Amino acid sequence: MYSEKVMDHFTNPRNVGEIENASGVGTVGNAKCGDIMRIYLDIDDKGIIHDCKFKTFGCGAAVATSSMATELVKGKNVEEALKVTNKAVMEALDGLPPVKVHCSLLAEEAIHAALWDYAEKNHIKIEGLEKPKADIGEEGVTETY
Amino acid sequence: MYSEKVMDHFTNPRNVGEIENASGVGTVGNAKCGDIMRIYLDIDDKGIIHDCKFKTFGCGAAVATSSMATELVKGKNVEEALKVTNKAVMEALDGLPPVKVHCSLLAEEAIHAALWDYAEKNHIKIEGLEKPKADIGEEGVTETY
Amino acid sequence: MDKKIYLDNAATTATRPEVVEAMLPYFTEKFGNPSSIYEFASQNKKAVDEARTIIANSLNAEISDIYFTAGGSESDNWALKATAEAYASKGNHIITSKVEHHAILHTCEYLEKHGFEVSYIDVDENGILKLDELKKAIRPTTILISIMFANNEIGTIQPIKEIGEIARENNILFHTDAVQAYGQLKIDVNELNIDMLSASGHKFNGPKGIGFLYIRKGLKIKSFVHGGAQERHRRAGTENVPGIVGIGKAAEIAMATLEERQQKETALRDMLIQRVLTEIPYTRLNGDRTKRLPNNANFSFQFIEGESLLIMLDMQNICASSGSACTSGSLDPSHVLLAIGLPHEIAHGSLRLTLSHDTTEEEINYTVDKIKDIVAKLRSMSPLYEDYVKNNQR
Amino acid sequence: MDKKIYLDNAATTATRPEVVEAMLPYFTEKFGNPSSIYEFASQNKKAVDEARTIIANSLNAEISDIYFTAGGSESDNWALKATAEAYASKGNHIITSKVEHHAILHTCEYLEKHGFEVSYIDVDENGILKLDELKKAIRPTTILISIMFANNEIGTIQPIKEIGEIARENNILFHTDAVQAYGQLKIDVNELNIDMLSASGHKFNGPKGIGFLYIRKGLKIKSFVHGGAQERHRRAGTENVPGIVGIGKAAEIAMATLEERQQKETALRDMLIQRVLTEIPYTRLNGDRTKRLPNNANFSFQFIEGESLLIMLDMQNICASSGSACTSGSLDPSHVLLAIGLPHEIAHGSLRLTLSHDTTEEEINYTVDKIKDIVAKLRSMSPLYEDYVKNNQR
Ligand SMILES: Cc1ncc(COP(=O)(O)O)c(C=O)c1O
Ligand SMILES: Cc1ncc(COP(=O)(O)O)c(C=O)c1O
Repeated sequence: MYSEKVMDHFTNPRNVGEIENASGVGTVGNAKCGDIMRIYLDIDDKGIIHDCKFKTFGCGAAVATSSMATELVKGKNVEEALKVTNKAVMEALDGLPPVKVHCSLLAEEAIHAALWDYAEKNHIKIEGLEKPKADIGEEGVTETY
Repeated sequence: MYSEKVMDHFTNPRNVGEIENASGVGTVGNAKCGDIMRIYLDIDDKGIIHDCKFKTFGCGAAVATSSMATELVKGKNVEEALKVTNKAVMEALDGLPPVKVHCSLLAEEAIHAALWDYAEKNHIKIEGLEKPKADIGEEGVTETY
Repeated sequence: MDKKIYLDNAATTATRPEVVEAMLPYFTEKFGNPSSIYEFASQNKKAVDEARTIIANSLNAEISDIYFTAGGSESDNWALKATAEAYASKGNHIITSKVEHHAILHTCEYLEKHGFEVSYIDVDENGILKLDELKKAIRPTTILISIMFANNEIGTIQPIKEIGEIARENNILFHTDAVQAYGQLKIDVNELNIDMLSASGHKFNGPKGIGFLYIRKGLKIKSFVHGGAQERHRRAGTENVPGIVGIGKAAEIAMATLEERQQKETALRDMLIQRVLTEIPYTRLNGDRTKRLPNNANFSFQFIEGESLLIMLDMQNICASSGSACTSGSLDPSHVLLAIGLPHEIAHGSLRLTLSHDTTEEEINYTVDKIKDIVAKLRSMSPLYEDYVKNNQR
Repeated sequence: MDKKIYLDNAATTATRPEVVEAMLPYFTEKFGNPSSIYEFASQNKKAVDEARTIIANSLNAEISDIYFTAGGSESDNWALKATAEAYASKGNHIITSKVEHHAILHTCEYLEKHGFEVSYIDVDENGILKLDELKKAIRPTTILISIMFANNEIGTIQPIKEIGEIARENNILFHTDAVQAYGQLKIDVNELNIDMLSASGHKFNGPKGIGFLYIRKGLKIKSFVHGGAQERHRRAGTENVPGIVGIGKAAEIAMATLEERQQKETALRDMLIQRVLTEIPYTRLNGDRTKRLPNNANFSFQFIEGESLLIMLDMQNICASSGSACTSGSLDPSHVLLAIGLPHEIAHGSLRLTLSHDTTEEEINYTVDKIKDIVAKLRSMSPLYEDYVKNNQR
């Protein structure tokens, strides 16, 4: 059901873990849907994403998209990271089954949430970044995924 | 589906044929139902059924019951022949499938019709014999079998 | 002849050894439930998809428009009942023919008890649908035309293309019961404007208990069997994987051998028809002489009754039928033979012989010889024959 | 382990080699249509009757009360829809439970769209039907109670005898979906007051695509599949002879080995439950501890999600399930786990292991070892676990 790339990122996920005192942390999804993603960003003064880690509660696709998303944003600056869309994640994983597309949306959302947290902490505004739609608390909102 | 006795009487039917100038002939059933039986009786002055022949258009059970019925009445007198019921025919054949019970009724009826014909020709009345319910002409009447 | 001569292939066929072989691994080894997530089961999902692809290709249909069922009867029930339900708001009128299989006729009767109206169109003396009557029967409320592709008793092939055109012109759905035709005739659902098509595995050397319904994309037809999400949510129940693999293999072989079988069987059938009609008097062929299934011959022998004929043939090791297998044992003569205008006593004396790719010339000749003997014997016992002879002597 | 460990016997089972062997002659040799008149086919009729007899005896039922179908889903659909239709004049109310299989639930939803009212009775935290609620739900218009014999996900066995008594006292028909129970538990339809019972061959080492419905004599239930006169006019379609012979053989073996299998599987199951509950923290057993199918274990592992667990088990050659196979791939957690009161995130982290007579202690131990590793790995990746640990450190 999953591509080889998905299986690789699921069984050997890159960047699993936490970052202490992260520049930004974003958690999206909710337990009702069975997917929760948390992304930690370590962003240096130049706005470069130095390090990126994740923790995910969810299916194989949720883990794989988290893993791929962290790989894709690592080393990028904030503006570039913002352009890592769910499509980019899916393509990098050689596709996802239709019922799992929402996982890639969740990954995009998780990055945005972490960037939003970073922006808030640093009292800056990131062009084109909107307040993330959902996190654990906001039950029901992500259910349209 | 049929007992060995039925198969025997179907494949080697006894008394097939016609009797020229028979004492009595009875034809019952109709083509719509798929069964027509004709029985010829040769009855001597003492009222003994000297010979008996049949012709039947119908299924295996129809042929077998005709054959058995002729065997059963042969040698009997008219009163005894009247007592050859469909049950007697069925028992002598070791039974019939439920959907074929009407064939044995038809055989009983055919004997009665032949006896009636004999009675009419000789202007006598046979105790207990009623006018047979049906023959080829009376379409529809035998359909309740 | 010591060997059995099986001439009842319209009732059911022998499953081909290659088909059984293809099925076997799916019983004991690759037995997983295709809906399961693990690798072990996903190979079964693939096998199911492969069978679906073979069948779709054989009909020039979309792969996702093939739905597996338990056989022809379920397919027919599904097509009719689900269409009735889905399109009830459009209308309550269904058109079918007088010569359909009971799976269609009894389902129509069921629908009639539930507020639907059904027109049963007549056929001509060869069993061909009267197209002008069909056209006349169409109402604004007509939601479905269901006409069989070829008849199971007399083998007549219907003018499906014309019926499909009439249906399309009038914007009415068209279902065809192709249980007898699939595997014997080339069918293109697009060319013929067919919206739904029923078929059954055991009629073309596949296994029993498996069939399919083709449903053209876009139709609102819902489930007939509700439950799990199998068959794109449209037919619940754990997939019969060995059966599906088997029907796929049977379809593959049927398509690969179609023309060769048609030629061979048509030649033997014509020889059979020729001999019977010339050598046995008071005999008629039922069904159209040319627009008929390559493997079907159906005769009426005057003055005799079909069951006795069948039993006597059976005693010569010849398997034949007097109509559809399901109704043998019943007292009514075939509704198909009555519909083509046969009187009851002639309808009762009918015999259906249906060939397979395995049938030989020797078997046919032996069979004709036996039929001759048996018909003569039964006629000598028949009061109808006696009357006929006497009347003609006068 | 090199060999595959199959612990998903509630999804489907391997067909027993003896069953396949019994079926084989009926594909290529004894392939006749049982409705045919000739000797060659009558042996198939006999084979069908033998299978029917075996199954009737296994349930202490009348032989003529067993009707073959294409599987559990068809049996469930038939029982519910035909009862609804036949008894509509008596009432329009049906009672079932919240934990039924989708073949029941979706059929009930269908009936609700067609004028029927359905009460879905709650279960307690172990999945056992609340009998007092059942009693309260009964109305003068109640025509049917349909409660599954044992649950396919959590293995809980329902108080069928009590339900049967309630049904009888109130003069209401009682159907039970015994698809998971038949072949695992002794069932006596008379003792238990069961009026209709569904079963499916592939759940007890028989073939797929064949099942049966028991219908007590005297019920007015009509056909679900209309057409030919098969199955005493109640289920049309050429009999799936190999399938019927197969389900008969499987039933015969299941009954002969019932107690031995119960003992063996219960012992292994209890070992499995024991090890998992003691060795893996934050884990619960779903379903009743004792009133459960001998082969069923169902766990929830807090903080992790079921699909990842399944895939990782698959990579260790272990076949397991997170609920009913039909719903995997769906985003909703199991309706059964929600019905026993699990919160969503815990319901998502569930695992069903279902044993067979072939399951070994070694396989169970290996599986538990792997589950331990995988659960630990997934928890180390889980934000929920992270939060839990942090909250407890404070
Ligand atoms: C309890 C229950 N009922 C019904 C069914 C449906 O059976 P089948 O898939 O054989 O149609 C199943 C299995 O899928 C089941 O577990
Ligand atoms: C024309 C036709 N339709 C439907 C059927 C029913 O098919 P099945 O018996 O496989 O359900 C048959 C055969 O019996 C048939 O000949």
